[in-house]
Amino acid sequence: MISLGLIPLFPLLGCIILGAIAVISSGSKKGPAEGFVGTLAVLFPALSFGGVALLALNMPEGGIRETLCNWIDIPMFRVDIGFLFDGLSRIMLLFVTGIGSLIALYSIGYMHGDRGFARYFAYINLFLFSMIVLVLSDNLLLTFLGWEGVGLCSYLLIGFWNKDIKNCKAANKAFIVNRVGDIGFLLGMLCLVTIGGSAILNYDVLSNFISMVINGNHVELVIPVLSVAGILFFIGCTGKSAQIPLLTWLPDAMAGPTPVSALIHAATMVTSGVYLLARLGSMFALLPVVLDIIVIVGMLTAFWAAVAGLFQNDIKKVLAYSTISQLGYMFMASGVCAFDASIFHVFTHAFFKAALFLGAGAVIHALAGEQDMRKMGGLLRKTPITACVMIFAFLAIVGFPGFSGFWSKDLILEKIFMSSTMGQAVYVVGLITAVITAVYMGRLIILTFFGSYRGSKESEEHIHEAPAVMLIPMVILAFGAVFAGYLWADSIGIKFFAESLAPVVGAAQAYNAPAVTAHVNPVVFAALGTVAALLGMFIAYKIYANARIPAAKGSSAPEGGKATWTFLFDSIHKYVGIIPVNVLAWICDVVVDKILAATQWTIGAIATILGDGAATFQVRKVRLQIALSILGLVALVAIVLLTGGSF
Amino acid sequence: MELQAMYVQILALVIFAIGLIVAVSRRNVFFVLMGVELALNAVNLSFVGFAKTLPAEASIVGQVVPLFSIAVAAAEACVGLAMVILIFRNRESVDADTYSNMKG
Amino acid sequence: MLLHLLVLAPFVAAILMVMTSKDDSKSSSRLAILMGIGFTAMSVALIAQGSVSTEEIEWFRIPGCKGPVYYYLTSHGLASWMVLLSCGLSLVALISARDITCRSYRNFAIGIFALMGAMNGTFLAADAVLFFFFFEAMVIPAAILIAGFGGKDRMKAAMTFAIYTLVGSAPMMVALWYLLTVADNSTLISLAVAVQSLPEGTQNVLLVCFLLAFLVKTPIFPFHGWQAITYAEAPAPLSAILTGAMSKAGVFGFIVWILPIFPLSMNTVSGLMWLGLFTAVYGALMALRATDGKKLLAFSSMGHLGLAVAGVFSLSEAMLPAVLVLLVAHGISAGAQFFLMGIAERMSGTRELEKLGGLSSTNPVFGTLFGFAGVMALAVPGTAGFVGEFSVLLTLWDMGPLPALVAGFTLILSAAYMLRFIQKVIFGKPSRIYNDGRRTTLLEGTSVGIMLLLLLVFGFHPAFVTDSLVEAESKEDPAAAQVLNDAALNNGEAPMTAEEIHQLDSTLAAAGFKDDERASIIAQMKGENGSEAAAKSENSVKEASDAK
Amino acid sequence: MLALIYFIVLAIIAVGSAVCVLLSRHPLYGALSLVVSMVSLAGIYGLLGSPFLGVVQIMVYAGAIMMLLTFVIMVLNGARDSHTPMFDKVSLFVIPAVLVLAGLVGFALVRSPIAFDAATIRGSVAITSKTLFDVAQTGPGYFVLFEVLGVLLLSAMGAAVLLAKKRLGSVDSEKTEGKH
Repeated sequence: MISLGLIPLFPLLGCIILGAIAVISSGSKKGPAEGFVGTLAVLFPALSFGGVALLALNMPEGGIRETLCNWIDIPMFRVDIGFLFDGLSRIMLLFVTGIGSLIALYSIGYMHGDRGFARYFAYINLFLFSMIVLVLSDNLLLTFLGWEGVGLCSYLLIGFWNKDIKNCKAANKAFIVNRVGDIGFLLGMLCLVTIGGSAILNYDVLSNFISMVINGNHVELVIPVLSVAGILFFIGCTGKSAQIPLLTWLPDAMAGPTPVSALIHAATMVTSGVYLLARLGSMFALLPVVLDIIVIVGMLTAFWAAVAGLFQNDIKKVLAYSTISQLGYMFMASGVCAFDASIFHVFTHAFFKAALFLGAGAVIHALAGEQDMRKMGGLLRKTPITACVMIFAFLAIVGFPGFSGFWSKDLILEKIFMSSTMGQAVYVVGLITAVITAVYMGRLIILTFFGSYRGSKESEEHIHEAPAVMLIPMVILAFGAVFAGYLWADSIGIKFFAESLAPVVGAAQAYNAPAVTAHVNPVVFAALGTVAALLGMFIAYKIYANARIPAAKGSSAPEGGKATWTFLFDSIHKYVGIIPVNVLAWICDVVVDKILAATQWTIGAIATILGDGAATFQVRKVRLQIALSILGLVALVAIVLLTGGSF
Repeated sequence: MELQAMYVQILALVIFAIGLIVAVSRRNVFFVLMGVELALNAVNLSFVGFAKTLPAEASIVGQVVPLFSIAVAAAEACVGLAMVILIFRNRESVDADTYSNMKG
Repeated sequence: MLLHLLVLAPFVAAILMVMTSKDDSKSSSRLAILMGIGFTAMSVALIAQGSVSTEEIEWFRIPGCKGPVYYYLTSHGLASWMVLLSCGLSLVALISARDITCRSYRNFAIGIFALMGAMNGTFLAADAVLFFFFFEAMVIPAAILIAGFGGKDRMKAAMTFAIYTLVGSAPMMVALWYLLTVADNSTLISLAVAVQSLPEGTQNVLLVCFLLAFLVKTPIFPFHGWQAITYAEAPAPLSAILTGAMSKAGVFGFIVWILPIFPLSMNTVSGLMWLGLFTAVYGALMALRATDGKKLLAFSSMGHLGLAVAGVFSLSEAMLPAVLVLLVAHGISAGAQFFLMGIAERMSGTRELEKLGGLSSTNPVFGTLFGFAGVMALAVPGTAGFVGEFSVLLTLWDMGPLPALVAGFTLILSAAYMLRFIQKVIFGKPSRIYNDGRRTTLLEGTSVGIMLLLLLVFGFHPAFVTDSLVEAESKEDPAAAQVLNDAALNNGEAPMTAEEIHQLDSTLAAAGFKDDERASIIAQMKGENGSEAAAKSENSVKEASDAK
Repeated sequence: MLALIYFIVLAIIAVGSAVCVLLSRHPLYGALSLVVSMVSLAGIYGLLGSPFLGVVQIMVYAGAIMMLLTFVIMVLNGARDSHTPMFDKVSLFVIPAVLVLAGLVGFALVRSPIAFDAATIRGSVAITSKTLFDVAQTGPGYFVLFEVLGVLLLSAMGAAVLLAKKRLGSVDSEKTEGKH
């Protein structure tokens, strides 16, 4: 059995080695050998994946717990660095390291010839380290380390091409918006600490505590504090997982290299919010108000982002909004306490969204950096493998029967419908969103791969299929996109996935299980889902297959009413966050500081005037000075004598 | 009539006053220095006079301090005269009022 | 012995530097760096040594006071870490000044050593007058260095700095003198006893006088007028020392002198805490608008120290380790940032953010160091800054959610300005021609790298820092240490320790639960515990309820 | 009674020669009057029972310092300033001011009860030097102070040489050295 500590250690080692290579080679003209760097870059995540796979096969029922050492030990607060490998972290780790390794492989092709080749892989390894720590840790504080760590890597990778200030700004935005959420996480932890001391940050202790509270019928006593903590944690999740209201950073994050978008901003990092909800499931299960908020936020996000996805021209932006929308589904599932379903969707989503992004990356690569879909078209013949991968992934995301998305999405919708409160209404919105999903994804596929090429003639010459090193990961992911769903094919009775998660989230789900089990045949849900997908695809075909695409002019950003919708939350942020802060800063800088400076100046001026006044007495005659001081002495002696020394 | 401690102090006071007047009102720099010496002498006298009003052991202190004060006066005179020489070389004058190139 | 060496030997070193050649900056720099390494090693040894004191040597008597002034040094966890900061940052300053102040390195080194001696004296003094002496003495070499080696406005900056800080501590001198006429001598305990016997009005006046000195030194709003211009105009290595070590003297004063001497009313405490928080927000907002790189860093330091002061006046149990870690982390990271900004200024000849940019592409090593220093200043978990800020937030949470919320807000703002800073300096296209001949030297890079590495080490194992405090506590109170150990032992096996149950109990009580309800909840926990801790906790809970 | 008569005579000489200093035109005359004043003060020291102090007074003050002064006056030909008035506007209010000061202090002095103590120690050479150099007797003693004084005199001499060096020879340095 290998130590749990080794799993995050591999990517960390990789990061250090690659970082050293990057720094050392920065002076040289040529840069390090790409083959060597690429091998190292893939080796460490792959080792880590191997370790996880080994552990996953031999995992005992209760999971593996391992405390490495003490981290923080001060009065009132003591936290250890410890790892917890159970059903939940097993699944998360498997696909994090697996997809991470695949995308590292893909990046070798994608980043070929870039000046920051080694630096890029150092960041990727650092990201994997943080992500592994996030999911493997056994307490909230260590999770927070990974949580901020992945945010940091996201920042570094979005701003990877830092010569362009626009990328830096997007990176800054991502980090700051995430910071807002992180503060929520932080305060949530503090809130928990007030209830049960620092030990409660440990997941096991927390769930023990919750079960104690339930057994002792003291639920209503702790609910006020726990609700506050729950809401704070949820704010943290909205930041990391790009939910309303902290979602504006994700579309901008597409400024980074495409493999990064696939790995961080689709498959792994953005799903850590869902992971956290599932991890704290036992706590959230007690808090109906918070759960309702989560459902509503998830629903609104899913719907809003799906509509926004319709308006985008940039291929990566479409995928970004689609990610937000899918994350909305996952939150809806969490909100009805169907944590296993939400994690299942995280799992399948990781495959098909990564495949979509990698496909988009291959397209962009083929078109030498062009991202505007209005300038694409007809690529099916030029890049057939990429097109096949993307079409498979497309079928998965829209929930075409048999593909992975079908299983997970329908599962979520079913669970939502089953939940007692306002389940039906949410279900309807979810279904409508599914239709819209099919429409915008259909639009993406049609604009990109069908019709005729709309770019310039000379660029058409250079279109080529991606190299094998990029294609292999894509194909593997496409397989995943097709077959990953069969781990929990409810309708045909495979429940492997649910069973492996049950030890972790089972209790929470049981606590909040719907009181009335509606007797609806699962096949009905499947049928409705299929209809929604087909309807969406049909609409997309009708609208876009034969429509004349307006020629691309200027930027790929949407305009007019579409822009209002797309940038709705940007403008809300602007008015709620940025402008007030700037006004405050202006007041501090221009008003308060100037007042202080004026006060300071006034006091200084008074002192100067007094000093000048005194200085006029100082004539350039030494004897006169002495004479004056004798006079002063006389006066002093006289005063002392006259007052009898009592002065 | 016996010698009173008061008389010594009054003598010291008178000499001190004269020394001060010499130091401040005369303009010749040598007189200034001499005035200072005079005043210092007066202070020494006052020390000894007061020392004699104290009982046994304590009285010796007042007689030792003037020794130091004399030694310091010697150092002062030494440096002061050197400065007078230096300034005289530049100014060709012993009038203290002409020595006024201090900033202020 | 070590204490005497750390306080007095820097002055000897300064005198030694006087004797070196004025023109041969190379050999004098070697000597200076060698001595700097020696002092740093000594300060590390001091931390390893734990709490020690020297003998009380009678120094002089102030007329009108009962007791003599002692030359009396003592070190404890907080002080010895501050000494490490002062020595370490001085060393790095001596290293990086080699290429900045080539005019007269010797004089610079003399000033730095004198400053270092005075700072060490401030942190180690156990006698109030001695403390005050060094506290004032710090200003003089610093002001002279600013006036001699600063930027364009150096005279103004030096004057502002000297006048502001000296005037700020003048009331403290008067108050101290008054206290000495009442107290037996000038050690901490007798001062505290003396204050107890005074009428309340007098106490308050004295408190204000003492506070003023430390508020100016830290600086806390509204006494920060000297800070931005001083940090901006001072040579970068000096700015690093000023912010990394000297400004800590203010916070140090709050902890070591104000808290033990004065019986603070609740209003004062919370007022000071809010003042600290306001400073934190204010500094962050000012940093958001700053256009000068060093001013930005100055305001950022002000914000962090405001947070530290707020932490101090939360008076929570965890206050001391929290603030200590925060101070150490801030000292190292702000110091590193100032050094790097100095290098940037050297390469570009400007501090204006708008005129900088693109340094990471022209000078990747510098860019990497700068970027990481910036990121570490953001208190990303895993760095010492995170441990510090998180634990300070924890202490603030004790005072209620609102202070913690405000502190959280400053963390967001700090991300905003720090990222903007990083972006403006190292990212983008190179906006000007950089003087490549003056890029980062190996020694500089290594020393800054070591500082960043230390931040990481302390971030993952803050016990290096906090243990120095624990040891001191356990020495004082063996019983408490016993309880602590028990708690630590139980923590491994049982989900909740006695301490935590006790805390839970008080929380529940605060939430308005009835006694029997509380008892039943706690009974639940004990059922889970099933260890000795349970019995202990029962006792403690009983005691607590009895006390009520 | 006899002591009083001696005292009055010596005091008259001291005050009279001090007034001579004030009124003499040429600095050389002033210096000589000053020597007279100092010698008579030395006599008063002897009268008061501090013979050692009196001897030192004569040796150092009247002997060394005043010699030095006289020497410098003669070297610089200090008589050249015959055109500067003896008194001027400043004197006009300094003299009354000092007189008033003396009056005030004298007034305070007269009212204070001081008297000679019968048991005072006679400041003979033996006792004074014992006080000065016996470390064991009175705590730290004056020994360190005495040594510091030696350093002070040495440095004063150095400073004087440095200051006066340039054109004139070192006129003044030899004398002070002897005192150490």
